Formats: sequence, C-alpha cells, structure tokens
Amino acid sequence: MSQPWLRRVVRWARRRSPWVMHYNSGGCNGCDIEILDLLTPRYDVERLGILKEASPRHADILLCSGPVTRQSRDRLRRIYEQMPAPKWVLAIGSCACSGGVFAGGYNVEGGVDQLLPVDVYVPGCPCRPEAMIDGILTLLEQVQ
Amino acid sequence: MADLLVALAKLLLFPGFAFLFACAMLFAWIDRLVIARLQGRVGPPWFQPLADWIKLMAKEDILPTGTNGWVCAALPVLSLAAVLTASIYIPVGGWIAHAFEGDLIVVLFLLSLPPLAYFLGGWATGGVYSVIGGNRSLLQYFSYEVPFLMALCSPAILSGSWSIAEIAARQSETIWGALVQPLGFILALVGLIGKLKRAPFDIPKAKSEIVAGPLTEFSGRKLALWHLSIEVKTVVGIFLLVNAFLGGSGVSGLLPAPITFAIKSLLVLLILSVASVLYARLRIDQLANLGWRVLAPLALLQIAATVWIGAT
Amino acid sequence: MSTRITIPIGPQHPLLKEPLSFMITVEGERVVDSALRLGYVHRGIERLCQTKTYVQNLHLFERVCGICSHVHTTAYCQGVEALLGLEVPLRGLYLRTLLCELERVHSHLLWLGVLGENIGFQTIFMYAWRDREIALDIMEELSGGRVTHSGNVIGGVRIDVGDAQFSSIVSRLNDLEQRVEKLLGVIQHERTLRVRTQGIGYLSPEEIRRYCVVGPVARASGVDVDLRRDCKYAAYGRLHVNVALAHEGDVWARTLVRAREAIESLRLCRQLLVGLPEGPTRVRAPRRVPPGEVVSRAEAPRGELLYYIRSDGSDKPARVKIRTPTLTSLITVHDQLEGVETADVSVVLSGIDLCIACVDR
Amino acid sequence: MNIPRILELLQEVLPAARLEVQTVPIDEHFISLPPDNLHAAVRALLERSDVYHLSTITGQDLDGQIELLYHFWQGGGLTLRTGLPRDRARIETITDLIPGASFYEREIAEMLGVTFLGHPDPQPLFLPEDWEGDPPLRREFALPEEREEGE
Repeated sequence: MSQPWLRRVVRWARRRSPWVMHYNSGGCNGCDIEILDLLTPRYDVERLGILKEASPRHADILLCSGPVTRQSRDRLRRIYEQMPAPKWVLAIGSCACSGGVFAGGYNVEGGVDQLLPVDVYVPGCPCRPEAMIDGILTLLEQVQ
Repeated sequence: MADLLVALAKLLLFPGFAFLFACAMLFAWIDRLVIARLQGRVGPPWFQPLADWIKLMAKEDILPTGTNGWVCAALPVLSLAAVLTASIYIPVGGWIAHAFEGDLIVVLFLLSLPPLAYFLGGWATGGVYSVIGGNRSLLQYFSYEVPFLMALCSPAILSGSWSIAEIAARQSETIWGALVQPLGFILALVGLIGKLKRAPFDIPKAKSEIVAGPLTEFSGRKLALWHLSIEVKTVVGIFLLVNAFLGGSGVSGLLPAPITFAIKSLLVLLILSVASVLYARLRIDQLANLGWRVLAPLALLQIAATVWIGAT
Repeated sequence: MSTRITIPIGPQHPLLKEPLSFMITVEGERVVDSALRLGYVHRGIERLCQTKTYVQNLHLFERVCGICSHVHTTAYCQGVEALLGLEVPLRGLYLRTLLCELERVHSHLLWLGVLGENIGFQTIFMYAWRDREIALDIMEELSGGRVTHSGNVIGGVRIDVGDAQFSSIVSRLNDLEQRVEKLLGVIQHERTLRVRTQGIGYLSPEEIRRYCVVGPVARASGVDVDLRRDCKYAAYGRLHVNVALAHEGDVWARTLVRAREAIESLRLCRQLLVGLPEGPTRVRAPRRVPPGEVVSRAEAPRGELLYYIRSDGSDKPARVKIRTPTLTSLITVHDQLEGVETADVSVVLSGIDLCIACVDR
Repeated sequence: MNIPRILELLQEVLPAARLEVQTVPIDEHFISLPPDNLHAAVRALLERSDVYHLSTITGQDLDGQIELLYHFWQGGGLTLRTGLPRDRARIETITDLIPGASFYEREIAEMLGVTFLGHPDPQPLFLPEDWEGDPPLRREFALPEEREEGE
C-alpha cells in the first residue's frame, strides 16, 4: 500500500463499509435494544454501509455496552483479539464509559476502557440511536 | 496474434471477468436495495458492495492456529475459479465467449464445485460452527441438486441440444421454456435459491444458529474472495436460467439483444430477492423433505411430460 | 454420525443479545444435553442497593432490565409506598398503569421481532420493530425517555398527559392497534413461520405448575394466571383485563398469546386515557422509611415480578430481593431442549423471551 | 386464598409448633416455622391445599440468624418464614417437591452460604468460579467502597 492513490481508495472503502459487532459485557439491555434498533426501518444504518456482523473475524468496530463484569472480562478481551486489524472500539452508554449506576458493585470492574483501547465514548443511559450513529460517524472521520 | 488478443479480451474484459465482477457488484447492490425497500428501509448506496469488497481486501488476514493456510487460501480461489470458468460457456446478451455441444453439462458440473469448496472451507478452519455449517451445506447440496439438474434437463430435451446457446436460440425462435414448462422453471428457481444459499434456504450460514457457518473463521482477503465467489455465482446462476428458460437474449426484435437480456436477468434477481423477504428459514430436515418428497418427484414428472411432448 | 459435538451458544452469539452461556451437546443435528451458565451480567444489584438511598435506588432498579424498566420501579415504589402508608393519587396510579401497558406493547413487539430474526425471518423483525417505534414515541413524549423513562417516583409519577397530547396519543394508539392486528394476521397465515414454531418447546400445564413458570409462557400452556387481574395492583382494579390464553403450549402458542396481549394492552391504554381522573399525580414522600417488610408483586411483560423490601428505619433499604419472571422459565429450558434439532435451539430460547439482565441482576 | 384454612392445615401437620399468622402489606401472610418442619409444611401445602406456586425464596442475614422466606402465591400471598443459625446454616431442599425451587436455592447457597441438603445440582449460579471471600449478602462482606470508608 505504498501508492497514495491506493491508500485513498482503501480509506474511502473503510469509511463506507464499517461492519460492527456488538458485545454486552454486563449491561441492562437498554443500550442493546437501541443498538438493534439501528438496523430497523427508522434508523436503517445499512444506508451508511453499516452491517451488524455475528463473527468477530468479520467485524471492524466493536460496540461495547454495559459495565464489564468479572465473568465477561476475559470473553470481551478474546473477542477484541479475534478481530482483524484495523479495528476500533466504541463504548456505548454510560455503563460502558464509566460503570454507570453499577460502579462500585462487587462483580463490576468498571468501564470498557479498563480493558480495551476505546476510540469513541457515547454516553447516555441508554444512549439514543442517533447518538450511536453520530459516534460511529465521528469515528469514521478519524479513520486513515 | 489478433485472434489471441480477441480471445484474451473476451476472457478478461467482456463477457469475461471484468464484466462479471461489475455485474456481481451491481446485482449484489440491487438485491440488497430491493430487500431493504420491501422491508421499509432506505437501503445501501450503489457503491456499497464495492466498498465492502475493497475494505475486506485491505484488512488483516488471520486464521485460527492449527489450520493449513494454503488450503484455506486455495478453497475460495477454487470456488471463484469454478464459477468464472462456468461463465465462459454462458451466452450473455448475444455474445458467447465459447460454446460447444454439451457445454450445459460442463456448466452444471462446474457450478456444483463451490458447495464442495464451501464444505471443505468449514472443515479446514475447524471451528464448531464452521464444521456444522459445512455438514449442513453438504446435506443441503443433496436436497436441491437433483431437482435442479433434472429441471435443467427438460429444456435441453425439448430443444434437442445440450448447448446453452443452442437452447436459448431455439427458444427465442419458438417459445420460452418457462411458458412450456412453468413447473421446470419454478423448480430451477427453487434449486437456484438452494444453490446460492439464499434465504429461506440459508441454512448452512444461519446467523442465529451457527454464526456465519463455514465462513465464521475467515477474515480479510479470503473472506473477500468467498463473498466475490458467491456474488459471481449469483450472476452466473441467473444468466444460466435466463438462457435455459427465458429464451436468452433473443426477442421479437423490439429491443436490442443486450437490453432484453438485462431485463430478463433483473427479473429473475427480483424473484430471488422477493423470495428471501417473504419466508422464514427452513430447518435442514424440512428442506431435505421438501427436496426429496416434493421437488424431486415433480422434476421427474416434468421430464416425463417433456419427453411426451417431444414425442408427439 | 453418532459422534457427540458440544456447541457453545454464548457468551457471545448472534442469537443472544446478552451474554449467557449454553453448552449444547448434539448428536448429528439432535440435541441430547444442555448446560447453562449464568452470571455474565451479574452486577450485584441486591447488595449495591443497600448502599444507596430509597430515591437513588429508583434509578438503580430501573436499570435491572432495560426492556421492562418501568414495571421494576412500579413494583419497588408500590412496596415502599405501602411501607410508608402513602396513598397515591388516582391520576398517578392511572398514569403509572399507562406506562406499564405501553411497555408491555413495546416488549412484546420487540420479542416478536427477535423471534423473527432468530428463525431467519428478517421481514417480521423489521416490521415489528418499525411498529414498536410508535409505542416508544408515545413513551418518549410522556416521559422524555425511549427505553428507560424514570416515570415512577415514590408517591406517584412525575409525568402527566396534557389535553393537547390526549387526542394525538389516542389516534396513534389506534394506528398501532391496526398494525399489530396485521402482524397477528401474518403470524397466523405464514406457513414457514408455523412450520418452524409449531410443536417446538412444548410445556404441559403440569410442568408449568411444577416449575412455577409465570407470564405468557404459562398462559400459552393454558395456565390462567395474570396478576393484573388477580392482584389488582395500581389501577388494574378499575379496568377489565381480558387474559389471552392458548392451550398448545408450544412456541407458536406463545407467539399468539403475546400478540393478543399486545392488542389487549393497547385497548387498556385507551381505556386508561379516556377514564383518566383529575387531580394531582403524586404526593410527597419522606426520606426515611419506617421499619417493616413488604412483598410487592406486579405483572411484568414476562410474568410475575416480585420485590421483597425490608426497612430498618433508615433512608436506605436493609434488604431488597428481586425475583424476575425470566428466571422461572429459564429452569424449563433444559427440558424443552431435549431432543430438538439444533436449528430449533434458537426457537426454544426465543420462545421464553430471554432477558438475562433481569435474571442475573 | 383461605388463610385460616391453611393455618389449620399446617397446625394439623405440625402439632408441636405454635403457628401464628402475621399480615404484611401488600396482602401477604407470614407464618413462622422451625426449619426442620419446613419440608413437611411445603409437602402439606402441595398435597392438601390448592397452593402450588412458589414465587421465590428470599434469604437475608439478620441479627443472629439467616432468615429464609418461602413466598407462595395463590390469589394472595403466603410466606413461610424460617430462621437458621448463622454458623450452621443448613436446611433440607424442597426441589424434590418443587423442581422450580432449584435456581432459588442455588442463589441463596452462593449469596448467603446456606447449604441445601439433598440439592441435585448445588453449583454456583451467578458468581464467578474463582469467587473468593465471604458470600456477598452476608453482613461481613463489604463492597470495595465500604472497605475504604471503614479504614
């Protein structure tokens, strides 16, 4: 990928084809159903090229929701490791950002950033679908 | 020398690989768009399949430890090569790269190779979901392949030739196969849906059951090649059906041949898209039942009827 | 092929929106055994709530589950109000019930969509979730939140319906009812959907009783329980609730029960709006709660929800026990899975309406 | 739910115990029993009354004892209350009578350290396998935050 034109083409493609994968590491479901809502007719993120993938090997962006519980910790890290580079992490919702209302619980480790390098934080409890789309687009603007 | 150049151009540009690539991207987009619109969504922009493909090509390519890298790389290439080779014998809009008596058999044989590669791809990567998906794709293969083959035999019997171009030409002179043999056309369509593993027969890659089936562990370039081979296969399958049942590119002379061919192909694509919106996914045993108890006997009936028509 | 393979379903699996681990042992395509592992979403809420005041806990219990958030605070508030001896104004009770019913509609439509996705019927998913947006819109208009509403406070509700909103909400409810009727028609007539759900995950009424299963799963097996009618909490004593029942006991029956319940809920919503009494929506509640204990029950979208609250006279609860309805149906999954095809695992699991956040707490 | 009738029934089954009904909001009736009699009482309820639905079992750590509350429901609430000593918290399982109690008992076992004798599958349900220290709902267990405050 030494040629500048090739780099430009690849960047163009990456910005227009972000495939996401979702893992709830201990949240209350509120953010998760809003993430699913992204696919439905009102928000339809397929118009932005966003597809929800099932296998970590196919995904570019990991959407994390919920605080990280002790049982989920290792699984979350493994999912991230399985994803091929270049990959990004979005923390969806207040819990994923900081632990939210559950911070201080005996089984809660805190936000996702305790574990993974988070690229964009989308706060809100639960955060609205519009905010998530904005978060993904903010991330894509930074993609090189 | 000039002959060689023309042959190369035919192979690489039109109606060869470059053309097929463009068609694959276009058809994939139309398919996704139609499905989205029927579900009340906006759908992706026209360049979406291309962007997806380039992005996958530029991604890191990892395989689980303990798998044979060469095998995993060879399988999607094999699958793609088989469908590309098949495409050489299929007339497109009046142009034929290659044709001989009996090329229908060759095409059918080549089109049955990708499922095998798909199955082996599942075993080669070795994940639980991949293996189950691979097994299912093989089981599915046995269910749809026989009715599909028999359905495609009947136009050949009727026109008395085993060359695709010949069948299409004969039909455009007389009457479309789909009108004489509507049953055969429907059987071939159902078989094609099974072959392409499209909903409602997307059993080997059922997302809610086995993640992505045999492709679960593939990533990056290999995944891009798999996707491309599936998309090209869709195009080739549709072209084949248009030639065998809808009279190819020939028409009463109202429109130029390439345009009629394009319209017919899009029509078949539309049927496939609508079918995937309308039905829930079947179970593998339900598909096997459907294949052997319904489709296969109907296909036999169809052949018997064709032979009888041909005799009288 | 008699070799046994163990298929892990979860913690990360497209079938599950939340982490849960099922190890399914299959012989060929037939399930022979299953093992369940919970706790991926266990946040220790029952311990955490002892460190927060009664008012702070409103927000914590709302987040036990994001789908049925309002009914959790309803059960909690009604318990604390009973301890305090507070009489909630009638208008407050009506509005509380209104949100409960809207939430039921949204939850059942969401479930229908998830079922559709799990049996590979994308279109049902898209349509059900598109129509669900109407219910979400109304709830957002009333409370400001799409999914979690913070509608309840101890002593009443903090929302109100103005005269200007009234007619627009009623007309949207009518629209939604027509759409759900249409969806019900699709469910009843679409053959592939029936083929996939009929006879799957059968539970007999005896099994329902032995395992103490509640909610739509019990009602689909012909066990007639519904706390809205039997317990008459909130404003349900003033409403006539028709309980949707079916007798087949399979996933198909559960689908019908939930769809009919959604239609009934919309009818109740209209009834509540039309009969909405005048007056205040809440009364002030003291911070400290006198010592005592209370058992508070409510009918969540998934069935009976139980809160046990014990107060020691301070401003923080001494013990809160939450029993969520999904836990009861989860016990039956092992029996339901035995002998089904691998492909039906997703149908069985969606049939009970999994809500792991509720289960794990 | 006919509470006097149920009290009569339980008294008949357990002649040694002195049973009383305590009414608690919201329409809930508590009957206290010695732990050894609980299994027999549940059996009597199932076999000789129309009560069959066990809503849940609540466990709590009170002064001096671990209290278990068996919440039943049949048109009204009935709760059987029993107390176990903190250092020897053991009770017979009721999963043989009500299989649905299995998860509730497992939860109490890990959260409060109660042993249910004869439980068919006494594994932890929610806590991680590598959980160390006191059961989280026991009084001696402190959250990280509380530990800091205490120091």
